[in-house]
Parts: sequence; structure tokens; C-alpha cells
Amino acid sequence: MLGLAKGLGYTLRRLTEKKVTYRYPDVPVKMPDRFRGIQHFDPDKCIVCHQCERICPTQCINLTGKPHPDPTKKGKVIDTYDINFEICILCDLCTEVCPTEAIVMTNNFELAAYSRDELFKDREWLAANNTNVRSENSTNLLPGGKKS
Amino acid sequence: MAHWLSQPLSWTTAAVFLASAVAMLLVVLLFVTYAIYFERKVIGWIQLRRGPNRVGPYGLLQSVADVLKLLVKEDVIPDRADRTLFILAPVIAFVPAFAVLAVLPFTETLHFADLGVGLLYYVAVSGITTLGILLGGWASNNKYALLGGMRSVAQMISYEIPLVISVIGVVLLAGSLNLKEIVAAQSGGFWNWFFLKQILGFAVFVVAALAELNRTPFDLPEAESELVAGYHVEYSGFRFAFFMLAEYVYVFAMSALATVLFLGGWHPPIESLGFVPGLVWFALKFAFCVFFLFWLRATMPRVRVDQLMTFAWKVLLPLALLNLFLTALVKELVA
Amino acid sequence: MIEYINNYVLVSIFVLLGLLLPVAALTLGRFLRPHRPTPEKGKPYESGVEPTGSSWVRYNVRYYLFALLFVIFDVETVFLYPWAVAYNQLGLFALVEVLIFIALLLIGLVYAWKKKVLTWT
Amino acid sequence: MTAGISGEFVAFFLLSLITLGGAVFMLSFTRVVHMVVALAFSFLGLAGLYVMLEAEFVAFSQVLIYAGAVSILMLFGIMLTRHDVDEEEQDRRRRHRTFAFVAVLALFVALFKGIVALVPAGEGKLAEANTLEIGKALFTKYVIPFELVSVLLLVALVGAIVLARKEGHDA
Amino acid sequence: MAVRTEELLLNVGPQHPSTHGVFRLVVKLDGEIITDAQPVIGYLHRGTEKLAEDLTYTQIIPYTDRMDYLSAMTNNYVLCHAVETMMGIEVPERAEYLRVIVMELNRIASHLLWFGTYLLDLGAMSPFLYAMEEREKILDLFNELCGARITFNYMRVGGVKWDAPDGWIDKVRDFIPYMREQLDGYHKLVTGNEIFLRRLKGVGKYDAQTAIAYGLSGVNLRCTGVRRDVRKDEPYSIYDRFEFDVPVATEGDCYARYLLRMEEIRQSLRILEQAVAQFPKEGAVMAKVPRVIRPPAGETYVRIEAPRGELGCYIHSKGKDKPYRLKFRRPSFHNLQILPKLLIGENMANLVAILGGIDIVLGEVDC
Amino acid sequence: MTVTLASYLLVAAFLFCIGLYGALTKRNAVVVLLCIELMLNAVNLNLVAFSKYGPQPGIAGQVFSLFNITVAAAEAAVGVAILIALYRRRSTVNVDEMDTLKR
Repeated sequence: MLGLAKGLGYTLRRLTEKKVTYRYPDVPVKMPDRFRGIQHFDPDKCIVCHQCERICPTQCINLTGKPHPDPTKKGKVIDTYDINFEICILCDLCTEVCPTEAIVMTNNFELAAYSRDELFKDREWLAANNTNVRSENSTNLLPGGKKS
Repeated sequence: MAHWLSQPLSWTTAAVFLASAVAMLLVVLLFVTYAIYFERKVIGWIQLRRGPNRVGPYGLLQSVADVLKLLVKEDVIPDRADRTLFILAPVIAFVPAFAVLAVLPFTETLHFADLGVGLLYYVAVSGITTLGILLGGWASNNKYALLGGMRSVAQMISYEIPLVISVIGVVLLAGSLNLKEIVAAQSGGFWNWFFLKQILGFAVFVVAALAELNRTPFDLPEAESELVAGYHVEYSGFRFAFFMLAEYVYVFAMSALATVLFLGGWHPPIESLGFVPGLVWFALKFAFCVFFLFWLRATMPRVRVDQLMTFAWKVLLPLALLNLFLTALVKELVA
Repeated sequence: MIEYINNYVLVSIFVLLGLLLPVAALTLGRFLRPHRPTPEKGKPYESGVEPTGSSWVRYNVRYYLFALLFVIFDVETVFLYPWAVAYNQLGLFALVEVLIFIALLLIGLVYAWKKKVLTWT
Repeated sequence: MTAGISGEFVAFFLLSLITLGGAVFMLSFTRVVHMVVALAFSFLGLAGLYVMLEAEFVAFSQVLIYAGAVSILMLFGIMLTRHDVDEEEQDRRRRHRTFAFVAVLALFVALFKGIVALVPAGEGKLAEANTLEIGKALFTKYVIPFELVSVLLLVALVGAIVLARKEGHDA
Repeated sequence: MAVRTEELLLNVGPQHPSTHGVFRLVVKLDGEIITDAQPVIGYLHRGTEKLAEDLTYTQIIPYTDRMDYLSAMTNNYVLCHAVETMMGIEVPERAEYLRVIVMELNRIASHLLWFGTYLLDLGAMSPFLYAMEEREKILDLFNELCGARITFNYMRVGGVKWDAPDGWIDKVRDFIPYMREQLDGYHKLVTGNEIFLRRLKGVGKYDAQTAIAYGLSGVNLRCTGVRRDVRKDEPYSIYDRFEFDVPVATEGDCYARYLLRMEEIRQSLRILEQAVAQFPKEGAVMAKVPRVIRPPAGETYVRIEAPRGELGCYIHSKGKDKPYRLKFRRPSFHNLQILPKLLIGENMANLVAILGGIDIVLGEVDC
Repeated sequence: MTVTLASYLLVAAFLFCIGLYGALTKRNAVVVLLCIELMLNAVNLNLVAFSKYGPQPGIAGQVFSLFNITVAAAEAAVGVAILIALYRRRSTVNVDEMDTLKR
């Protein structure tokens, strides 16, 4: 009986404590800077090295390059860049390998959609997703551990 | 009400009765709506949550929205179910729940039928709900429902015995089955309330009443972690709502009964507080009983079914009989 | 006598109202709710898989034994209520009678206890 | 209480209808569970008739024991045995049925004659303190039957346990 | 002819509130007594081990997150640890401390979730939300550290991906006394509760021999009196630097398992306290590793103590950048095997108590 | 139109006859038990009716109906128990097949 009474006392005491739930849709949740949300893609920075495509464990990134419009410059520029968020597992490896920080993480995470097709994001969409971009990017991986 | 009850039956009195019954129905429906709201709020607060706060100001319309949802929800009757009984079962469960309210007195003047055998009426009529639950569980033709139905019935009948025997102590002290007279016997301060004189009986009553109400920690019939939802697994929409409604109407009835039998009904705890209307006192005690149920729900784990049954027969029943014997003996010695 | 009749008129009004509410609500609901049965909806729930076998099986006798105890003790309480009401005017002799009465039933309970009827497993 | 058909008669008619209807339905249903439900309604109707006869205590004892307890006992009994037996009739049964019907009809006619011939007797006033009266009668005049009841209950309890229990041992 | 109760064949799961995921249990019931129980698994099978054969080692790490999704840190670690062992990589000090801190935090989070859901199975609602609140604090810490709350993908071969952000270690330090206080609260609310005790004591009992024969590990083994904890017996990482006890019980029932898990939270807090105190001020979090990870040809098997027991990783390498064969020894899968034996002859009501007491994660069972 | 003793007795007689007919014709033992309950109830109704309208109105009728209820309850309990025992042995609830004593 004592155990029951103790438990009742405990719950009664917590009755008046401060509530901890977020008022989520009313008050947006502030995610820490490192949060892995949806990628932002900056086409200007991309050098079409295909590293992100290759590292992706689920092969959700598809990209194609085209010859540089300025014939004096070597290399390619990005033509199409898609991420299929149906299978993307937000593992962050693409941003980790990107040498130019063309693909970076943002803090935005609301991906819910009514149709699966909407989860297929193209270059324009990813480029437009340019808010809350993460400031630190993959620099920590360098040996020696210099913090950004 | 006493005035109308002593008038010869005419269309006027019948209309008054009908109006009062309808009023009671509305009060009960309002109570159920806000009891569910309040339960969710209290449990939410205890669990450091806010509880419903979306529909209406402070979420006050949450239950209303839930009811409306149930009303427009598709009503599925399983193909292999026993259709007739499936439809009948929630009605059988609900009607007695509402019918027992007819005998509960709220104050000296505010009451409905004033039966000489009020307590027996309550006990007898509330027993019929068990039948509804068993039929509901059986008619669904679902294993979880059957298990849940069997369990609830086994539980409810096992605890009905200690419940009815524990209140005999009160009957002994009051010398009547009439609920008004039982309250009248508790006048003059809280030391005259029966929960003190009948402390053992009160304890047995509380435990048995919890089990009868299928409330935590005795909510096995609908133990969602084992039997998913128990006897009403297959029920949806408004048929489900009536099982639910029956449960909460019993919360109302049982809290009122506990107030009447053990907590002195509308009497103030001290005579000098008599200037506060009786209805307020009744409401306070009643609200405490209801809150206690919610509080328990937020705290307790569920009892296991075998321990539950054993407890009823091996502990509660002997205790209830002992209480009965002691009460009679003390009464004999004192008188 | 008038009060007696009126009381029961009131009780029957409560019963009728209790009947009326579900009937009315369900009838009203019939116009509001959709009705699109599919074979899947008609299947009994069994954790998301096809149920195997009927659920109307012969059940464990333990439940009957509890029902039996319930009936017996229910009858007992029916006799205890008049005793409790009339106790003031009956006195010690009635107490002894009831004690014998309860004792006999307790023997039954103890018998059930000994025969392990009261234990579930 | 108004003129014409009295309220009392209407109540009596409805309750008798429930009682007899329940009984008739009980015989005509094919599912045993339905039969028990019909019977429960019949019991409730009877309780209503008892209320009309000013036997409140008996009425609610009836509800408590029959509608509450015995119905459940019967349902459990059904669930423990095979209950989907169709009462399909063979020729032999039909003869038997006809014979039983004639015999029962004869009995009813005899009873009917007796009842009609009955001289209306006085009417007692019982409503006041019904439970108290029963209590006083039970513990003064009917002490021996009362104690016998407990013996009966004990015997029924023990006997039923002996008969029904078994599974625990040889299962 | 003896006719008695017909047996009732009941499917518990895959869509059932207390199977902790998509787990199916085909139960034969006599009344409420279980006469036979047949677990059916595989509803969550994703072929992680087979997929891994086609992925580079770095790419496998996010997959390990999804095995035991309640303690992804230990899963991350076991793979990195195996590769590091093969390649002989020395992990920097600071990285090792970070690894231990997150693994112990994750152990606490995992046990908290178990505590909450177990009590929910037993019918108590509030402990679940209390435990979730504390777990939330840990997840927030993880979120700050690596940007994810469940699937961390935090460790890399040779170190960890992120260094601790400023003030993060202080937050961990502050968390320790807070968690201790909450733990006392849980004991107040739950441990003494008579209903709770009666539901767990003596339920799902087995002895040490059975436990060993079934290959149980973790708390499920330690509750029978076998003092086996990889952190102590074969210290990996830097566990030999910390002082902590391995709680052991001898009863072998659900209650012992409950108490052990609660005590493990306390021990993890002790480790955390020391790790935070010893945390090196400066240093790298990543060793020098080749750009392409190619373990030398050969096999290796490493094991660590995950919250659910002994988590092993076997790698067979042919010297390529992808494993030839990868195999995880998932503790939940092995612990689950004893379930039918425990269930037969038990009451239906004990089913959830026993199943919950084993503490399985279906992502790990099906892998 | 008033309700007299005869009305109650008629209802009771009718009830009794239904019960008797069922008990004689039904083959399912559970149903036979139900019919017997019905007959006992008919008797009860008579007792209560006589207690109000009988030659000597008094409480005795009600007391006896209580005893009757008790007997009926005990009968139901033992009846179902016998049924279960028989069923376990013979796997049937058909009364026609329960004729071991006749052989």
C-alpha cells in the first residue's frame, strides 16, 4: 500500500510542474545548427565531380553535367540535379564529401507531402531551399580536427 | 421533486418527470463530455503535457469534436458477427447505466425517484451492463473481443459481490435501502459520515468500485497492451461511443453513489458550514471522487487478470464479510 | 401509494429515455455516416493477419466457476439486505442466524479455495 | 389514472407483452445465445410485473439474480459446450411435438378455467417498507427455511464445483 | 473421449500495440493459458548484411543506424571498431572520449525508452512520458552534436564526424545530476508499487544455464547471476579507464531485469561523470586514414556491449573497399530465441510482461 | 379495464405452459434448463400476485418467492454444471442422447 501511496504522491507533485511539450506548429522548433534537414544545392559551386552521387548509400542523388557554356573554361557545369526524398535517409554523407560545399544541409525538415511525386526534388527546388543553411560543413573530418 | 412525487399522476406531473429526466440526460452528457476533457487534461498535466488545446479555447470543444467524429464515422459490422446481438449489445450496456441515475439523490430536494429499495435498484440494474459487455464481446466473433468480454465479465461479476456486501454495512447503520435516508443518517459533521465508521467497508467499496468501473488499475477488459481494446475491438462509430458513454456514465453514477453512501452526500463537513448549499458540498465530494479516478489512472499499472480474480475472492470478499460482522456486532454492543 | 407509482413512472421514463438516446443517435448517424463496405472491413481484427479458425470456441471452464460463485453469493446478498434493514428491530438472534448463514457459505468459499477454483492458473 | 384505459392496464399490458414475448421468442430462436437474451428480457418484464404488484424487493432481487447472474451463468454454460446445435426436426420429433403441444394446451385450458372461476379476493397494502417487512418475516417466521437456503446454496456450490471442475486435473 | 476447452489460435502482432514493432507471435491459448507460442519475424527485414557487400565501409555506417535504432551509437561504433581493428588505426584520444560519452548517453536513452514502453505495456501511462522527457534531453544533446536524433551516422573509421560544439560537454555534465534525480523519481513512482511488483516478480524466470544455452547476453544474461559485460571482460575503446560496476542479479525474472536496467542507467551516469571529467581539452577527433578505406584481406570479429547485450561485428575482407561478407551478431535476435520457452504454460497476461522484459528491437532482430 | 388477480394468474399460466412445452420438446439441454427457469418464474409470479391480491394478503408470498428464486438459481447452477460434466463425457448437449440410465 505504501508503494501505491508514494506513486500517487509523486504524480500529484508533478501535476503542477512546468509543462515541457513544444507548441510545435504554432511555435516552430529551433533546431541546432548542425541539424540535418533538407539539402540546399548551389549550382554555381558545383564542379560536377559526382562524389555525392557516388557516396550516397541509397543512390537517391542523380546529377548530369554539361560542357561549360564558356568555351574558354575547362570542366563541366551542372545540368540537372535531383534528390529523391522518398529514399534519401538524410545521412549527410553527400555534404561531407562535397569539395566545394555546393550541397549543404539546412535546418528545414518539413517534408510531409500528400503525394510521393512531390518528394522528388529537382535542382531548382533545392536551390530555392536556401534558408537556415548550416554554417559548419564537413571541415571537422580533416585530420588534425580544426574546428570551423 | 418531492412535491411532484406526491401529486397524483397526471399529464402535468408526467411532463415534469419527463422534463426532469431529459434535463438529467443533458447534465450527464455534459458531464461525460467534460469528464473526458478533464481526464485528458489532468493526465496531461501530470505527464507534463498540456492536454487537449486545439479545438476551441483551451481545447474545450475537443470532446465535442470527438463525438462529432464518431457520429460521422463509418459503422462497420464484421461479416461474420452476430448482427442482431452486435447491434443490441451497446444498447443493453448503456440503458442500465442511465437508468441507475434515477435513484441518486443530489440534495434533500434535488433528486429523482425516491425508491424504498434505491440501493438494491442501483446494484441490480447496474448488473445488466455486464450482460451487454459479454454479448458485445461474443457477437463480434473476434478472439480479442471474446477474450476481453469474458475477462470483463469475470472481473465485473467477481467484484460485484464484494461491492454489494461492503455496502450492507452502510445499510446496517442507516437501517434503510433508501439512499435519501442513508444520507440523512450521516448528518452532523464529517465524523458521522460512513467512511469513518465503515473504514474497512469503504476500502473494500473503493477497490470493488474501481474494478466495476473497469478503471485503472483494473482496466483489464480493455487492456490495450494485451487485448488491443477488449470487448469493443470491432465496434466503431457511435456503437463504440455508447460503450464509452456507458463507462463514463457509470463514473458519474459510482462517484455519486460513493458520495451518497460514504461521504455524507450533501451534508457539510462541519455543521457551521451549513450556509453553503448542499449541492455545492455534493459537487465538491463528487468532483473529488472523479478526480481520484483520473489520478489513479495516471499513476497505476494494470493488475494482472489472475491476481485480480484471486484478490476479489480471497481478500475482498472475506474482508467485506468481516466488515459486515464487525458492524453488526458493534451495533449490537453499543445499542 | 401515489409516491410509489410516481417513483416508478419516473424510473420507467429514465429507462425509456436511455433506450431512446441510442436509437435516436444511431438513426441520426445513419444519415450522416458513410457506408462503403469492403471485404477487408468486414474481417475481424487479428493484429493484421487473416484470422485462423472461428472465435466461437468452447471456452475454459474457469469462467463458469466464477459465474457459479457469483450466482451463489448474489443470492446470499439478497438475503442479507433485508436482514441489514431490519436489524434494528431484530437484535442478537438475527445476528446469530446470519452468522450461521454466512458461515455455511464461507465453507463453500473455503471449499472452492481448497479446490483451487479461485486461482486462475 | 385518466379515464378509459388506465395507466395501470397499459403498464400491465406492456410488461406482460415483454414477458410472454421474451418467452415465445426464446422458443422460436435458433441460436442458443439469442434464447438466453430473450429470456433475460422475459425476466425483466417479470420484474416489472412484480413492481406493479408492489413487491419492490422481490422485483429487484429478480433483476439482480436472474437478469444479472443467471443469464450470465447460462451464457457461460453455452460457451463451454457446443452451442450451434440446430434444432432440425425429424418425423418422430414432430409427433412428439404435436403430442406435447396438445398436452400443454389441455393444461392451459384447465388452468384458464380455474383462474376464471376464481373469486376476486381482497387487496393488501404492502408498499410501505417492503424490505423491512421481508426482513422481519424472514428472521422470525421463516428462520428454518432461511437456514435451509444456506444449506441448499452450499450444496449447490460444492456440487457444481465437483461436477464442473475436472479440467484442472486431467488437462 | 475427453473433450475439453478448444484451443484458441491467436495472432499477437504484427499489428498489435505491445509487440514493439512488427513482430508476430502465433499463440495457442487454452482459456488464458498459453500452450504454444511461435514467433514469426522478418516483417522488418531489409537485408542490411547483404546490402553491405555492395557498399563502401563509410556507406555502411548509416545502415547500422537502422539496426538497433534505439542505440545507433553503439552500432556505429562496432562497425568502425571492426574496421579500425583490421587496419590497425589508432583513434585519437578526444574521439575515443566522445565515442564513450555518446555510447553511454545512448545506453541511457535506450534503457529509458525500454522503461517507458515496458510500463506502458504493463498499463501505466505516465512513466512512459516521464522517460520520454529525459530521453528527449539526451536526443537534444545528440542533435546538437551530430545533427540527428535517432540515426546519428556520427562515427567514422578513425574517429568521429564532429567535434563537440562549444559548451556541449558542460551540458552533458549538467545532465548527470538531473538524470540521477529523475531516476530516484522513477523508483518512487514505480519500483515500490505493489501492483507492479506482483506483475513482475517470478515472471519469465530462467536460470543461468538456460540463458547461456540460448546465447542470451546483456541484462538478460546478467539477471541470472552471470557477470558478463564486454566492457569489463574485454575492454574496448577506453573503458578500462573508468570505474564502474556490472550489476548482477540472481533471480532471473522480469523484476530482476527491470532493476538491472535501472541500475545500468546509474552506472552509465558514473562512466559519463568520469569521462566528462577526463575529457581532453584539445586534440583531433579524426585519425589519419586513407581516402579510400581498404582493410587488408582477412577476417575479424569484434564485440562490444550494446544496451541489449553483446553486439558483434564480423568482417571478411578481400582487400577491396567493400566487405566480402559482413555479419552482425545482433543481441535482440539471440535474446528473442528464448521467448517461446518462457511463454509456454504462462498466463496470457504475462505475455507482454515477458516479451517486454526481454527488450527486443525489431530493427535489430530482422536487420 | 382494470388489472385483477386473474390477469396476473393468466400471464403466469401462459408462461408456465410455454416453459412446459419447451421443456418437453426441446432437445438442447441448455434450452431445457432455460424452460425450467421459465416455469419457476411463472410460479414466482403467482406467489407475488397472491401476496397482494390473495385471500390473505401478506408478505409471506414475497418471502416464498425469494426462496423460489434461490432454488431456481441453485438449480441453474447445478444444471449447467451437470451439463458441462455430461458434455465433457459425451460431447453433446442433446438430451435425447443422454440416456445411459435407460440402457
